[in-house]
Amino acid sequence: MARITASVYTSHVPAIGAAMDLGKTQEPYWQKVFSGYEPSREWIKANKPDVVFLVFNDHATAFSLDFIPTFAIGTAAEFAVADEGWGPRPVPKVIGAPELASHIAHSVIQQDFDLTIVNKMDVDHGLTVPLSLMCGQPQEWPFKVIPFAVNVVQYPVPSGMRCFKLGQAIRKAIESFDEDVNVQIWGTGGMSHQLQGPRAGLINKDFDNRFLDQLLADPEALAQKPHIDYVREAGSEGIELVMWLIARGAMADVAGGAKPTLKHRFYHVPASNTAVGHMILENN
Amino acid sequence: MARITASVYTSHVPAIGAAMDLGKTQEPYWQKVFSGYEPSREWIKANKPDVVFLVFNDHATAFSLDFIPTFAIGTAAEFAVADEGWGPRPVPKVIGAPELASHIAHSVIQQDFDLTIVNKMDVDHGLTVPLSLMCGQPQEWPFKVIPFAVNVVQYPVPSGMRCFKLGQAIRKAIESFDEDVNVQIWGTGGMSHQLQGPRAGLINKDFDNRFLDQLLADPEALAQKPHIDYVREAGSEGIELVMWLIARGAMADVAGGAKPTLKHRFYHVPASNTAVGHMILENN
Amino acid sequence: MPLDKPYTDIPGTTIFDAEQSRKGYWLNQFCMSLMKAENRERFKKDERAYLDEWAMTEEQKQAVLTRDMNRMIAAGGNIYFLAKIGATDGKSFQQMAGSMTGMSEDAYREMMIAGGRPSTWTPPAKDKP
Amino acid sequence: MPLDKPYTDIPGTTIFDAEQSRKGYWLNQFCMSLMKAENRERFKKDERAYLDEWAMTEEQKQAVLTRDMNRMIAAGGNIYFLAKIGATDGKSFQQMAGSMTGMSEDAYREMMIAGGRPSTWTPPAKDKP
Ligand SMILES: [Fe+3]
Ligand SMILES: [Fe+3]
Repeated sequence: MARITASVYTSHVPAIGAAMDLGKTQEPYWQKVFSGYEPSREWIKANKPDVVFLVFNDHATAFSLDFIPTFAIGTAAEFAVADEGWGPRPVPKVIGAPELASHIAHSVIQQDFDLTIVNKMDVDHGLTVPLSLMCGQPQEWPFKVIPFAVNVVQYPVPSGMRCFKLGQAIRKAIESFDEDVNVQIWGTGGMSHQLQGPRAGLINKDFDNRFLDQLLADPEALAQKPHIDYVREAGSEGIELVMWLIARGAMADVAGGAKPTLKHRFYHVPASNTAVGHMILENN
Repeated sequence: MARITASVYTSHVPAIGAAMDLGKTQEPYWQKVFSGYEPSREWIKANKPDVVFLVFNDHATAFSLDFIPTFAIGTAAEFAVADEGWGPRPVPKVIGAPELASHIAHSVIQQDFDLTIVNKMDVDHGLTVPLSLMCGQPQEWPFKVIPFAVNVVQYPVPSGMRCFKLGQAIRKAIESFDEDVNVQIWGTGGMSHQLQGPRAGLINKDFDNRFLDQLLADPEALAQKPHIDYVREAGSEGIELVMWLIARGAMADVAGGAKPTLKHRFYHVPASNTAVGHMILENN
Repeated sequence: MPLDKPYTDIPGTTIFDAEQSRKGYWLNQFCMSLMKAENRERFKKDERAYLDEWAMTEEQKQAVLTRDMNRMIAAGGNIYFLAKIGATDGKSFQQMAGSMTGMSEDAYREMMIAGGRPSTWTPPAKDKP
Repeated sequence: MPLDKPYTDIPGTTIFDAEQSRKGYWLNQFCMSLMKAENRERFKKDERAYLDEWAMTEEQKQAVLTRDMNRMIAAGGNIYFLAKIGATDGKSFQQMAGSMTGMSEDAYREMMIAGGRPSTWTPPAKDKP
C-alpha cells in the first residue's frame, strides 16, 4: 500500500533558483538562506521518497488568463522546465508518476474535488526551486514528482479550509493505491511577501512564526484563517501559504493518527522580497 | 437582482445541427425531431431571457487530453464556433456575459466548487445545437450565453449529486448579482445513447422517460443515481444526463421555493444514434 | 488499485478512464490534430507518413490505417477524438458508430429507426471469450 | 455586486480579481507573449509597433512604454504577468517590486535586509487621496 511518510514545507522564491544556477550560493547574503537547507539535504538522502506530491502554484507560466484551473493535477510522464522569460533553469526535467497521479485524480474527483487533469505543463520556479533547495544540483531528480498546481493568482483562490480538506482527500487516495510507494507531500510558496504596489517589500516575522507554530500544533484552526488576514498581515502574495495546508491536511494526525515529528524548522529574512520559511514533518 | 426564470433541457446531437445547416429539416425523418421544438421556439420568443447559463460538454474540441477541467466557466466577451473537423457550423458567434459570469465564478468558488475559469474556448455542437433547436436560424443569437463545460468524456466524471449541488450554488450566485437580469439555465446532452463498441446504438425509452418523470418530481432522489446505472441502462454516452441535474439544482423548489411549472415535454427516437429528450420548466 | 471501477463488465463497452487515456494519449492527440484543415490534407496525402510523426504504437497506427474503430478504442482511443478521423473521411457519426457493431450501414440505420438496441443486449455467443 | 470583497481598503495594494483580470486581459496576454524569445526580440526592436498588435488601451500601452509598474497594475496588470517585461529588460523581481515603492534600488534592498516593510505600514500623507 502506498503511504505518506513525511511532509515538507518551503518558500519557492525565484531568486533562490537564480542564486544556485549562477553559483552565488557562497555569497554571505545567500549563505544565510542555504544554511537552513543543509540539514534538509541530509535528511532527504536518508529518507528518499519514491514520489513527491508537490503542491505549488504556476506564476503565469503554463497558464495564461485563457485558462485558470483552481486545482490542476499533472498526470503526464514528464514535465519540461519552463522558460519564464530568461530561458529555462538549467535543472533536470521532471519525471512524473502517471499511474499514481491518475489514481489520485480518480479518487479525489470521486471525493467531490473538481480537479483539472493536465498532461502538458511546463513547470516554473514554483516547482523547481523547492526541488533545488532540497536536492541541490543533481544530474537528475532522485524521485518522481506529481505536480499539483493551485490557483493563487486570480481571486478568489480556494479557501484555507478547502485546501486542508483536499489534503485529507489526497491522503485517502494515496493510501488506496495498492503498490508499495513511499510518498512525500510538499507544500510550497510564501511566507510573507508582497510584490506589488507602494506596499511592496512587506514582511511579517511575527505572523510567519505563528503560522509555523500553528501549522504544526493546530492546523485545523489555522485552516479557518480567512484570506483577508493573509493579505493584510502577510502581504498580497503571502496568500500562497494556503498551499501548505494541503500538505498538512494529508498528514496522519488529521485523520486521527499519531502526531508528526518535527524534524527541522528554519526561518530567515530576506530572500529577495520574501521571508523564507521551511519545515519538515515526519509521520509516525 | 438577477433571477433564474426557467430551465430548459435538451439533447445536443450533432446530426441535428447538420440537418438544420444542410436544409433537411422538412425531411420526414427530421420533421419528427423538429416538431417537438416548435412549441419551444414560440415559448422562448414570449419568454426571452437576457442571459442563458448553458451547461454542456466539450467533445474533444476546445479541450484535448492536455487539459481536462471537471467544470469550466466561460467568462470571455465572445466565443467562436468551433471547427469540429468539417468546418465551423454556419451559425452566429456566441456573445458572453463577462460580468455576470465572473460574478458567478467568484461566488461558486467561494462555495467550494473548484472551477476552472476559461477566457478562450471555441464552442462545439454541445453548445450550438441547443441554441439552434431553441432559436432556429437567426442572424445573431437573441441573448447572451455563459458557457459552462462539464467533463463527461474521461472518467471519473462528476457525480449526479455533485452536479445537483453545483446547481444550487449557481442559483445562489446568480441571485446575489445585483443587476436586474433574466437568466435561464439550460442542461444539455443525453438522453440514452452509446456511440462505441459492439453495443453502439443502445436506446432505453423506459429509462429516459423515468428520468424525465423524476427530474421533474424528485430531482434529489434522481441525483443519487450512480454513474454505473447510467452506463448500464442508458449507454456509455448517456452519462451526459448528469448535466441536466446542474440545471435542475438551480430551480427554486430545490431551495424550498414553489414547484416549477412543466411548460413542455418531448421525447423521440432516434436522431442519428441518440434518443432526443426535451423539457421546459418555469420557476414560480 | 482498489478504485471504484464498476464498469468493466458491461458487454461491448469500454469506459474511457485515466488508464485508457494514458494508453491512448498519442492516438487521441493525433486525432485532435485533424481539426486543422492543413493537417487533414497532409494526412490524406500520405497517411502512413503522417502517422509516423506521432509517438503512437504500431497497433494504433494499424488500427487507424484499417479504420477499425473497435481496435482503436481497445488501443485507448476515445470516440469523440476518433470522430475527427470520421470527419476527415466524410463519415457521419452514425456510420462510425454502426461500423463497430458488425452490422451493415442499412441494418444499423433501420435498427435505430425501430427504436435502437435494447439495454439488455448481450453479444452473440461467438464473440464471447 | 454584493460579493465578499473585503480586500479593497488595504493601503498600496491591488488584489487581482476577476474585475481586474477583465480590465487587464490584453495587457497580461501581451506580457505572456514575451515568454517566447522571438517575441522579446520583436518587442525590443520596436516597442510601440509590437504593442500596437495587441487590443490594449492607450493607457496600458503608455504604462508599459514608461515602465510604470503601478500604472500597469492599476490598468489591470498582474505582477506575475508583468514580470515577463522585467525579464525582457533584464530586471530582477527585487528591482521590479522596489520600483513601485518610490524608493531607490539601494534603499529598497537595505529595507529588505533590515527585515522588510512592517505590515502596519501606511502610505505617507502626500500619497493619500
Ligand atoms: Fe510563488
Ligand atoms: Fe454530447
